[in-house]
Amino acid sequence: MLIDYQSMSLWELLAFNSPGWGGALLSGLALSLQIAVLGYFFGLIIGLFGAIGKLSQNLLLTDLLYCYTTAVRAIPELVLILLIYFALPNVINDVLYSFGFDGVEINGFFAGVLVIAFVQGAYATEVIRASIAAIPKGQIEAAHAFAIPKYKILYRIMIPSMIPHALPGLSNLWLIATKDTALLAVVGLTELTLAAKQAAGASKQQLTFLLAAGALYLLVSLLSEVLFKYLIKRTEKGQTHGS
Amino acid sequence: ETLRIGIATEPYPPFSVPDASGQYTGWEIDITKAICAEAKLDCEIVATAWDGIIPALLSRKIDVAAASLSITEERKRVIDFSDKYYQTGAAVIGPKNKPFGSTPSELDDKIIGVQGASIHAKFVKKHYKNATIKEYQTQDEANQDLYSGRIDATQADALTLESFLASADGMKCCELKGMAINDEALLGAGIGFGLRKGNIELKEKLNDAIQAIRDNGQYDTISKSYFSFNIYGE
Amino acid sequence: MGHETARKTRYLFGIRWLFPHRMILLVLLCLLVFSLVTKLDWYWIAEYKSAILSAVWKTILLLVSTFIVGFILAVPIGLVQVTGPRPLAMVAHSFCSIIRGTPLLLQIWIFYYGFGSVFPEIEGIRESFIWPFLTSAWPYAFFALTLSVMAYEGEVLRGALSGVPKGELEAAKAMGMKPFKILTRIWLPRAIQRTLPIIGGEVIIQLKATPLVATITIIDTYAIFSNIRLETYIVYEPLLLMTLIYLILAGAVTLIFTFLERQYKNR
Amino acid sequence: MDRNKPLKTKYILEVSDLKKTFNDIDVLKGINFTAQKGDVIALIGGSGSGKSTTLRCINMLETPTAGEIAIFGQHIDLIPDHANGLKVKSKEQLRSIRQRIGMVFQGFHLWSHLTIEQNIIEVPTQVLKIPRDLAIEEAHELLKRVNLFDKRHQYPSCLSGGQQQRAAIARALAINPDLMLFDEPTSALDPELVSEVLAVMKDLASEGRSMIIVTHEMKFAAEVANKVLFLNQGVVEEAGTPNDIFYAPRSEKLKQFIRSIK
Amino acid sequence: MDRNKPLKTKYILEVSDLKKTFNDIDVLKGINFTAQKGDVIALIGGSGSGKSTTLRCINMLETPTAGEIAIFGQHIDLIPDHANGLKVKSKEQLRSIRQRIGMVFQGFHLWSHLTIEQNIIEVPTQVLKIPRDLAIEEAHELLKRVNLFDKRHQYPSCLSGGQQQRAAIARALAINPDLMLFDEPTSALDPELVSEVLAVMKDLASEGRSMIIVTHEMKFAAEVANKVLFLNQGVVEEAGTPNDIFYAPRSEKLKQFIRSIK
Ligand SMILES: Nc1ncnc2c1ncn2[C@@H]1O[C@H](COP(=O)(O)OP(=O)(O)OP(=O)(O)O)[C@@H](O)[C@H]1O
Ligand SMILES: Nc1ncnc2c1ncn2[C@@H]1O[C@H](COP(=O)(O)OP(=O)(O)OP(=O)(O)O)[C@@H](O)[C@H]1O
Ligand SMILES: [Mg+2]
Ligand SMILES: [Mg+2]
Repeated sequence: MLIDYQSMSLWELLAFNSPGWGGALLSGLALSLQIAVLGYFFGLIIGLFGAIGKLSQNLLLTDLLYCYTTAVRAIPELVLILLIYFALPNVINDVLYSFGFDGVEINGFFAGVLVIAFVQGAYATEVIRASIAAIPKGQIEAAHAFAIPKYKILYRIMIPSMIPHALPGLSNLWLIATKDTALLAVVGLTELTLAAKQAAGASKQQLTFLLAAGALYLLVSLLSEVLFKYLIKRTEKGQTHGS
Repeated sequence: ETLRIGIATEPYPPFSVPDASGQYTGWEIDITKAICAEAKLDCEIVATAWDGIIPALLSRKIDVAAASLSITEERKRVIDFSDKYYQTGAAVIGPKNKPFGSTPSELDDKIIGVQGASIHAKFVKKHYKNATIKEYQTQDEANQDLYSGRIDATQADALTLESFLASADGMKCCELKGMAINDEALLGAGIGFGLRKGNIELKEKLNDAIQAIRDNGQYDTISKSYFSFNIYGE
Repeated sequence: MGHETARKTRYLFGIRWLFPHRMILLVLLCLLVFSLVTKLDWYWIAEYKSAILSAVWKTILLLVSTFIVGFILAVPIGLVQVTGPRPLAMVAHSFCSIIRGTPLLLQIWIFYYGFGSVFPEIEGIRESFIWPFLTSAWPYAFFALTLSVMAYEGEVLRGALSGVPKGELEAAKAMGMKPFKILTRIWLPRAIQRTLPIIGGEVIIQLKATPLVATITIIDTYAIFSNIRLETYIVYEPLLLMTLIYLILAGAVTLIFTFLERQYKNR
Repeated sequence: MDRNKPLKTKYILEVSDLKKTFNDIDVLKGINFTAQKGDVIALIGGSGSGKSTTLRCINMLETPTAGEIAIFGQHIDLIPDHANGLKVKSKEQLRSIRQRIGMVFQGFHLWSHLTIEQNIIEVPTQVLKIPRDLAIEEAHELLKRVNLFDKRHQYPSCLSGGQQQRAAIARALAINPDLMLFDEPTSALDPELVSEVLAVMKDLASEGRSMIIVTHEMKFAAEVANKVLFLNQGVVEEAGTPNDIFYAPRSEKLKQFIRSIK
Repeated sequence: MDRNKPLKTKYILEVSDLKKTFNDIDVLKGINFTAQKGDVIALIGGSGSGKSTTLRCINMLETPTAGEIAIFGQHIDLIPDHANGLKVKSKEQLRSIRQRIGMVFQGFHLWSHLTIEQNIIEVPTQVLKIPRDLAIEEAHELLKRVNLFDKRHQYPSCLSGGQQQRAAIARALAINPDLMLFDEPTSALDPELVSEVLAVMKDLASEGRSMIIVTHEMKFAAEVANKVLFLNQGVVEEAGTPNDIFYAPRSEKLKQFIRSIK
């Protein structure tokens, strides 16, 4: 029989134990954050190498990266996740079956991280590329002139002096990552947005749960903002003039 | 071998409603379980967002979709359906202070809200030619706008509308204007289980089981605790 | 000698599209398109053609109008955060935090269903001339999307404005330029030039935010294809066509910004 | 342009007791000097002695920590500011004064999003409201004078160091200033150009414009300046005619400085 | 450090027929010269004559459009590159050569995210693998030598022009180079410091290090260099000892240049 939510008070609705939805919302948030953190992290790595590749002289590489960033940023995330989670294994499995092998399954969590990393990587490529381009050219030339190896120029000169330029853009991306996790509902993961939708739909208390989810998102982004501010402060030394 | 039954994660009371611990309850869940038992199938319920149900079915992640899918000719190009296991009529509701009925001529100059991509959307476009149509993603949103006065009427599944009319908002603003005319081609042949094409054996099993629980009274027993009327329709 | 070869090579490969690897990529692309077109099921296009076109038009309209208006309004928001005064900077900053910190979907719903449901309660409003305006969804969508551009671009502009070399601003100050002139002639052009690639990316992010308006009854590109999928249960074909449309839109945005970047390439 | 309006005082620039502190380090410890119309003053002194800072304080790019400055007979009022110690009272006045001051920075600071020609006509057209055609015409004159005419459509990043410096000089000249502040205007120039720039400056001086020049070129200072200030550790250690300073230094510091040059 | 390994040739640097074109403008039109061990070569010439570009081509910061360069007896092979004309064949070789070349840029180009001390120890610790303590010790020596010891924990943006230039010189010296490339190492220095830097350079020369110096200071060139090259419009117009160049110029251009200096 169905639970009667109409007679429950606000605190009962938001209680941690079922039938209250508070716990469900929080575990949804935890799932969202896990996927967002992993996706964001791998996205940054892709972005860093993507940016370097894009600034390189290799035409094939820059062309491929151009396609990657344009396409992945343009394609709606839902399409990507449907393709990676449903269509891709289908194609692989068809091949495997025809050779008499067993099929493979892509785990929903894994697919989620993959999609977020893939998408974030494309955005991060652009952000980092622009930030590298903003470093005074002379400073990189000086590094070359002193025979600092390329990878060291990267992490000793370019990354430290690029980070202050890149951080605002990267903090935007992090916020996008946390919200993009909402897509993972499609693969059956109950992340925050879906949990809120379910609570709202089941209890018919739309506003309560939308605001609750909104508050949780806001909390996350306020906390991340504090973190990013701290990072910006720490990395900005020497970049601006004196006082 | 277990049979994976896909249901939608989005709540659709009273057919399928999740609770905070991730358990699903509702009429459709109960009926599905009864049918599985009747057909001696070992069923496992798998919840997926609406967007993922058909892809999951086609990519073998689930075997049966039990998510209130309306049977239409167009959809039969892509998947197979079992026989219907319920069917509800379409109704029209509107504000209490505006007197009109549910015939096409009476709705001609009105703003009508419907759920987009539903059979009702098609129906409304076909029959209420001179009305202004607004499409919503969910019926709840259409109801909300009816309450706000942004639209004059909404047509949907009688059942859904009934529960809205019973709610506090619904009682305050609106009333039933009448049932929609019957258009089998559009309003469909009821709700059935979705199956991958060519899965004849499973389809037969499900059809037999539906018939069986209707015959042995289980169907009515379950339905009585949810509905005051005959949910199977005609 | 080497000089001559260099000139010759440049001449030979003058038409950049004709690099060998690009030819191969193009051929692969054509093969892919061909196989998709022939193998998959496209019968539904005829039925939905006009609906798709009008939906795409709505997407473009929403994107362009909200981005332009939002960006113009983002300038003061970014600026006060760099120059002060303190209280205004704090207001601008909190605005950015709140808008960026909550899902756009939620904002749209709060405006449309939240505020929207308050308006009908106002006495006499149903008879007034703004009622048709208030009952349509466009103003709410435009408002919500514009706010979002303001917040995100305000943040981007804040970073860009503070990154302009101080010496160049001092040079302008030292010659008695008025603050507004410095802003419009030196500071802003310099800042935008530096961040063009980032802004290009932001336009594409905004493009992908537009589908959320479907939840308040505006049938945009994304919504029309969702509808098609739900009505026909065909999964991949509508998604592919939609992807193609978004690719074309994003490609156009990228092209425009690449062009702009070229114009401002010097540094 | 009210260059020929009689001044209330005979000084075009009066600096008294100018102090500037950066993060608790006293960079200027009380600078005093005056300039009359037509004066060409050379500021010399060791690296880090505060020459650039003095110049920047004159047109308020750095707000002094204490002291008084009057330009063109107008006293620039400073009022307390709870954050930074002092701030300028009337921005309007400051702006109108700045429009008559041409400055050449040690780091050039050309606007990198504008071509050389655009850099030069920017202030004349946007601030002084000179018609564009006229401004371009004048810019071409100036560009020819500093020998950069054929680079006029280049962006600053494509120019050699000396070319950038000359462009910066042309930009400062374009506003037809009454007072010019030069921070090492010849540091990136070769001797040939130095003498050209010198000629330009002599011209300017003969037109009655006043100049403050920070320079390391003693020959240059001796030739163009009628007054030399020797800065040392934030104070004017010695001031006088070029002859006095270079051939009859009194203080030990200056003697040592002069010795090291020769 | 293989400074004392015998070279295959007696030249530490050979530049032949060096050409460089920027956007179809021929900036270098065929530069030829050689440097032996211990040579101090002064590059003089008008602004825009290609001095900086020559220097930058030597350690391949600009890839030449054509020509041959050999450093420390090793020929730097260039191979065609479909985009830019030419590119360096062996990056490994280039890097090992660059480790022995100290460069001071016209714009200093200190790394702005590092303090002065960090700027100086960066290459010794990261490239030459000198232990950090040792590198810091050496850095302090150098900082004292250029009189910047008390600024060692400042960031470049807080330094005056001359201080930045001295920091850049210290950074170049820190790698203990065999060949030094100086692009106007004294442009932002006052005469006092110029003579200090001059002393440092003479020291370096006496240690057997070779130097190429772009300079505008004729006195400086005359004193420190044993060979002077006069560049004009992308070619070496005249080369010789300082005496030849300054007191017995042959070409018309050089005569005019010398005249303008005096
Ligand atoms: N923004 C700043 N923050 C902290 N210290 C500063 C700042 N600007 C200048 N200084 C310090 O003030 C002192 C004087 O600097 P200034 O630039 O006036 O010297 P200068 O006489 O122009 O020297 P140079 O001939 O080398 O250009 C220096 O020691 C410098 O380190
Ligand atoms: N990146 C570039 N793009 C286009 N032209 C350039 C570039 N770099 C230098 N040039 C041009 O090449 C010529 C030589 O420049 P270079 O910097 O070598 O001169 P220089 O002899 O060092 O002059 P200075 O003494 O003024 O520094 C100049 O006319 C300059 O405009
Ligand atoms: Mg200075
Ligand atoms: Mg140069």
